[in-house]
Amino acid sequence: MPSIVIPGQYESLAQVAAFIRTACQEADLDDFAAYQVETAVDEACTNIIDYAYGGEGHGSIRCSYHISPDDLTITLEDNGMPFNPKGVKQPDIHAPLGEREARGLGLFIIQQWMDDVRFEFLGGQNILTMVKHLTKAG
Amino acid sequence: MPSIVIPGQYESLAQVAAFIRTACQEADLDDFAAYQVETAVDEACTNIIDYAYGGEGHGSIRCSYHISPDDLTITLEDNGMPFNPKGVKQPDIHAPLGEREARGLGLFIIQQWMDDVRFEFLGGQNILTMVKHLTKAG
Amino acid sequence: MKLSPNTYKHCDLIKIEGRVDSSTAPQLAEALNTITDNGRYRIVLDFSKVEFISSAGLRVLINTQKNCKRYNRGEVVLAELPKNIYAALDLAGFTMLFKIFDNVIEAVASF
Amino acid sequence: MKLSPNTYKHCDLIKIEGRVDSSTAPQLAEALNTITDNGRYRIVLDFSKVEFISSAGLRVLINTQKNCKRYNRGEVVLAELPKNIYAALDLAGFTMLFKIFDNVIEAVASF
Ligand SMILES: Nc1ncnc2c1ncn2[C@@H]1O[C@H](COP(=O)(O)OP(=O)(O)O)[C@@H](O)[C@H]1O
Ligand SMILES: Nc1ncnc2c1ncn2[C@@H]1O[C@H](COP(=O)(O)OP(=O)(O)O)[C@@H](O)[C@H]1O
Repeated sequence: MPSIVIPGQYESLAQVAAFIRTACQEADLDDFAAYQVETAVDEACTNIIDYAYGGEGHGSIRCSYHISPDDLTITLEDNGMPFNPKGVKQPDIHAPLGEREARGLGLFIIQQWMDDVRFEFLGGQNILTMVKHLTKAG
Repeated sequence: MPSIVIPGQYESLAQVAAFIRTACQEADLDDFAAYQVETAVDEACTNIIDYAYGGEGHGSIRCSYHISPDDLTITLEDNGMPFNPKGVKQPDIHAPLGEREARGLGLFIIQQWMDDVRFEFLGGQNILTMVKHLTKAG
Repeated sequence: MKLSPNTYKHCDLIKIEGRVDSSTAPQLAEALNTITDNGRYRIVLDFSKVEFISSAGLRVLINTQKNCKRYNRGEVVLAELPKNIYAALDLAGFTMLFKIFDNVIEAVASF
Repeated sequence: MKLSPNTYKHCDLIKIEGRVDSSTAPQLAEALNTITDNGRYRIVLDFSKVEFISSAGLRVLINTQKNCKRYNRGEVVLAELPKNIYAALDLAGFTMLFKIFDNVIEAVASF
């Protein structure tokens, strides 16, 4: 299972993105599907840095992927505070500008653009599993 | 000596231009020198149509070229009224806009951009000979 | 990310190149604040060379749009959105909140 | 020659493609007259795709410039001149008579 470990800093996001693009190429995802996965991983890593670790420079993130005939599965692991997404409310993307929240889009994008998203806390680690189906063209 | 004959109409100018570009390529002129020759020939043909023939549709123009080791020579022949460029006055290209003439640039461009320009009237024909030196690069 | 700002008579233009993520979005915010701090609120963002935008970038856009539209003093408009970037903005509902132009010339000329 | 005109808030833009010679210059003159007949005298000419211009084209430019600058009501500006075209304009002394911009955006934004 190919993986990289990055320090919990924003400047590492470009490196994760490059790693994920390789994964998407191996999985033969089309350009837009690959963009969706890249975005979801970027959002998830940003949240780990911001919330699990409470800011930059407090821990690392392991990112790995697995390709099966049907799926590309991305796993992110961190040692920060446990996270349960249940309580998080959805953004109102139809709100007019004045009532529009600037925050709260990250989780929404992850959920919309990945086919399956699972948050677990196991052995003192947050394990985020995100699955993209490999729908064959045609 | 490669040559073409075109009817004295403006819509033939693009065809002469293509013929001249071939000549310039054969003579190995650089892009700008070729542009200068193309322009001079266009101006000269326009003048033949306008003045030697007094308008479109009154005669034809023969255009031919010769390449020597030192020169590309273009010859234009027409059967229109004899032309003597002596009396034509130079345009004032430094005049401010208000005093600037809209006409009178064609002959000037021909004289500036070709290295040698000769108007002759021989055997009832105007023969315009324009020479571009082939300065070797370097 | 690279930013190339230009100030024109009726608007400001920033050409954005590369990735707009949590690492680079603060620079974009700063460039936009420099413009609005000068009392200028009509802004064109040229997205033609943007490769990626995350919610950190979207946040900057929405905050700037709120600031610019206040008192009807201006607005942020977007030009030449690559397909993937458009999809992200559309998912987030931003295509309702920003005028979008096919080319930068039309966007600049709209002010 | 192909002409693509656009009317904007503060100016008109014509993108010219191909050859401007005695055969095609009248079309350019017509397109420019259509604009000035509408009482609009701020005009940007996009030369990026112009392959050739003869004195017939230069004549159209100078006549339009005279018309537009009358009563200080506007002017013709030129954008994205290819090298050869610039040389022709320069030879004719036109670089003193027209503002020249590196890109169309700057030219449009100058009005
Ligand atoms: N990995 C995480 N650990 C802890 N809290 C998280 C995590 N991811 C998201 N959250 C919580 O969910 C909320 C929404 O997250 P998100 O949609 O990414 O938007 P934003 O980060 O802009 O607030 C966050 O404000 C935070 O409270
Ligand atoms: N082939 C020609 N035959 C007769 N007269 C010519 C010819 N070429 C040029 N002329 C004369 O020289 C003048 C200047 O020509 P030119 O510099 O090409 O400018 P324009 O055609 O704009 O007047 C013309 O107005 C015309 O009187």
